[in-house]
Amino acid sequence: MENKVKKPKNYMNPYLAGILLGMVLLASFYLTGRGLGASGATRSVVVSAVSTIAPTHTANSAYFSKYTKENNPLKSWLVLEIAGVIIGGFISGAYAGRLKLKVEHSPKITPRKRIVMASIGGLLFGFGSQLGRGCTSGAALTGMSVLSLAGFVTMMAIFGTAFALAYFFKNNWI
Amino acid sequence: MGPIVPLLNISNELNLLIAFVIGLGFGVALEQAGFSSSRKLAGMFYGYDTTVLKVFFTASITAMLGLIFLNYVGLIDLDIVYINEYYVYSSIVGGIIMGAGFIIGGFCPGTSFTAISIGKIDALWFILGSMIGIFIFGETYPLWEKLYMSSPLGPVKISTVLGIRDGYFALLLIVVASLMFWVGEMAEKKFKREDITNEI
Amino acid sequence: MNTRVIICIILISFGSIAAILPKENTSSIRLNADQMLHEIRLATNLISPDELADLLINKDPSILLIDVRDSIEYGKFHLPGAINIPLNNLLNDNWIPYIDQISQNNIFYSNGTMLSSEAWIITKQLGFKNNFVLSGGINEWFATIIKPERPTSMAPTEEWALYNKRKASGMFFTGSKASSADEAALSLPPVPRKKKSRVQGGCS
Amino acid sequence: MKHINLLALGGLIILLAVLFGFATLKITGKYKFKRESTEMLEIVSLREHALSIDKVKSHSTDDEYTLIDIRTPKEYMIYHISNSTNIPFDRLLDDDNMDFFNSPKKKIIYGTSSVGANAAWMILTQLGYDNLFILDCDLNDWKLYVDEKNIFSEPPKKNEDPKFDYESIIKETEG
Repeated sequence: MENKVKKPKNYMNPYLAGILLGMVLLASFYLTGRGLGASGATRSVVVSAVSTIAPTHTANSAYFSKYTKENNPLKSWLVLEIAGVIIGGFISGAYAGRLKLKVEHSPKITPRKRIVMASIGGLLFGFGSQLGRGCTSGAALTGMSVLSLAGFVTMMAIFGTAFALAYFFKNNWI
Repeated sequence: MGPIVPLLNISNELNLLIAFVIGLGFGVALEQAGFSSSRKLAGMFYGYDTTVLKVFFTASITAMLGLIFLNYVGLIDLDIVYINEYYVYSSIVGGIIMGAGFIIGGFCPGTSFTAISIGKIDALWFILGSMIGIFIFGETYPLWEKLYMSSPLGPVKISTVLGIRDGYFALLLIVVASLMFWVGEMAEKKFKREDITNEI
Repeated sequence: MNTRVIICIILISFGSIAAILPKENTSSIRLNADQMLHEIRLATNLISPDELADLLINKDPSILLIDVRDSIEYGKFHLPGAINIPLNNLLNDNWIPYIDQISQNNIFYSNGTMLSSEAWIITKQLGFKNNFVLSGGINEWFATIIKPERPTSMAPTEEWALYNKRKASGMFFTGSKASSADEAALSLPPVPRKKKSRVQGGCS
Repeated sequence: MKHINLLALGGLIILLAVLFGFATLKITGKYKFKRESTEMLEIVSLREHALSIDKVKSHSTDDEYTLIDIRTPKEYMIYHISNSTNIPFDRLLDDDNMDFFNSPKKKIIYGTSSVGANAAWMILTQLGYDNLFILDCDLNDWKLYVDEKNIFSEPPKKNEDPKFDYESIIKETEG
């Protein structure tokens, strides 16, 4: 009865993973001259959805019209990159045996509360990433590697606030 | 002579293919680092797992050193490489909102896609939430337009602001990062959470 | 020796190497010293007064004469159709479109060839295209075109042919038509050279 | 897991080392321009570097200045200004010549024509070298004026001095 659940491999050494991520980022700079990104892809999805539902509305909305210039917002660099991220993550998860449909939450809270927290966090992050012109990978990580002041300021703001509010959401995590 | 795509004006389709391949590498690196688990991500703020700190700073330092050496060798033209424009207030306020979203939601956009790829449902809700957030920003944009556009300083580099050479700043950052790594590992011992680490 | 210590040592060593790398070279300059030396030795940028006379006589529209002397000397005398860019504000913003373009051929000139060749060297380094120098400057222009020496009577026929040709072109430049050419030069708006601009990126 | 980690780490370091090794190998353009074009324009507009024949004549005796002949060794052999050193224009960027230009002594460059000397002066000044001057006349004029001392009543003009009265000649032929 071979149903012993194979224990998933543990994670790669963080420093090594960091160097790997650094190499990917460097390759992106060398090949395309731009770094990594993520929130831009989500925005492209939102823009394409909004413009299919209400094209006139998006045409004259100050913010969205900026991103509907090229015909199909989904055919953008970041959307393809995020498609790669999803498949890359899947491959790595499969290799390490971590593929499992679940809601990861601290034992102290119910999965429902975790989902509510995740969506609120997502809402804040989506809004903040548009205002800050990039998320942790787009503005902070990429920005820091090209020594841009915006990168450092955004990184410090993100991590600083997260540390500051950590106490209030303690029971969500520990 | 990099960057390849703009200088050799490669076709858009090939550029998108490159984007996909880079995304593959990005996804593998993030998942292998363990960024697909929100509790590992949040570990940094509670001390029991400072992976985020280690991976994040090692990655940006590796890329920074890579760019400096490639530039010295003349293999890359840094005038063409994208440098984020700095809009003082929107970077700070945006960062604060993102920080709150990070500690509440447990993900950032990049890691949420990695998490959803291995089956994390909460990451799915995070992404839905972020779509709504972007939609809200788009709709209420006129309210924030002034803040969004205020005090643009252009693609200013931190090394020029500090008046030192890129190489000096890289060394400075590495020393600071090494200290943070050391403190991080100390924190991991102090705030050890056996129950969480075996679970993730 | 856990991996943290190894990684920190490696990064610090590479960081210190990065720190001692010399200052990034002057980014705007495209040619280095060897290439510049080579370009000067080739001297493909020199145009003789005879060649210039032919170009001006058959009204080649792609030519723009640029006088690099100061405005006083330009006021006293300048070649027909020439515009005045004094050498010390050669790189001013309003003149850049004229000297950094691909649609016309600029010919720098001054009394001699010193100022004009200095202007040419600076534009050549910055990667600007189609700039030339009138070799000998106005002095040479006068010595050959405006007041050509009469060859000795026994001189071979080619010398006489050259002398007559120069005498004729001399007449062209001293007749009443000389002044009308001034306005024509400025009418052509130069086509700017396409420079590599910064890639758009990030999430904005 | 530990073993693979270190192995992969070693591989990455070797990659970085190779990249950097390639960096130091890149010797093309060893001597890099240190002065920006705008700075060169300022220096050039001062017109202090072009010395007239008389000035160079007076300097050629005092040992604070050295004369540099940038013509080919053959031309130098046939005729050269007394106690000048020969650095051909093609060999300007050789290492020993570069060290020579590093010396604090004031140096006057001359060639067959002042324009050639001026080009060498431009490159050397942009490479960051200082106290460099040029002899602003053709070597032929120097030979006649200084060595044979007969032809010219007054010293030959600098390259940029007008040799004709342009205005009057034009008016006279037009009239």
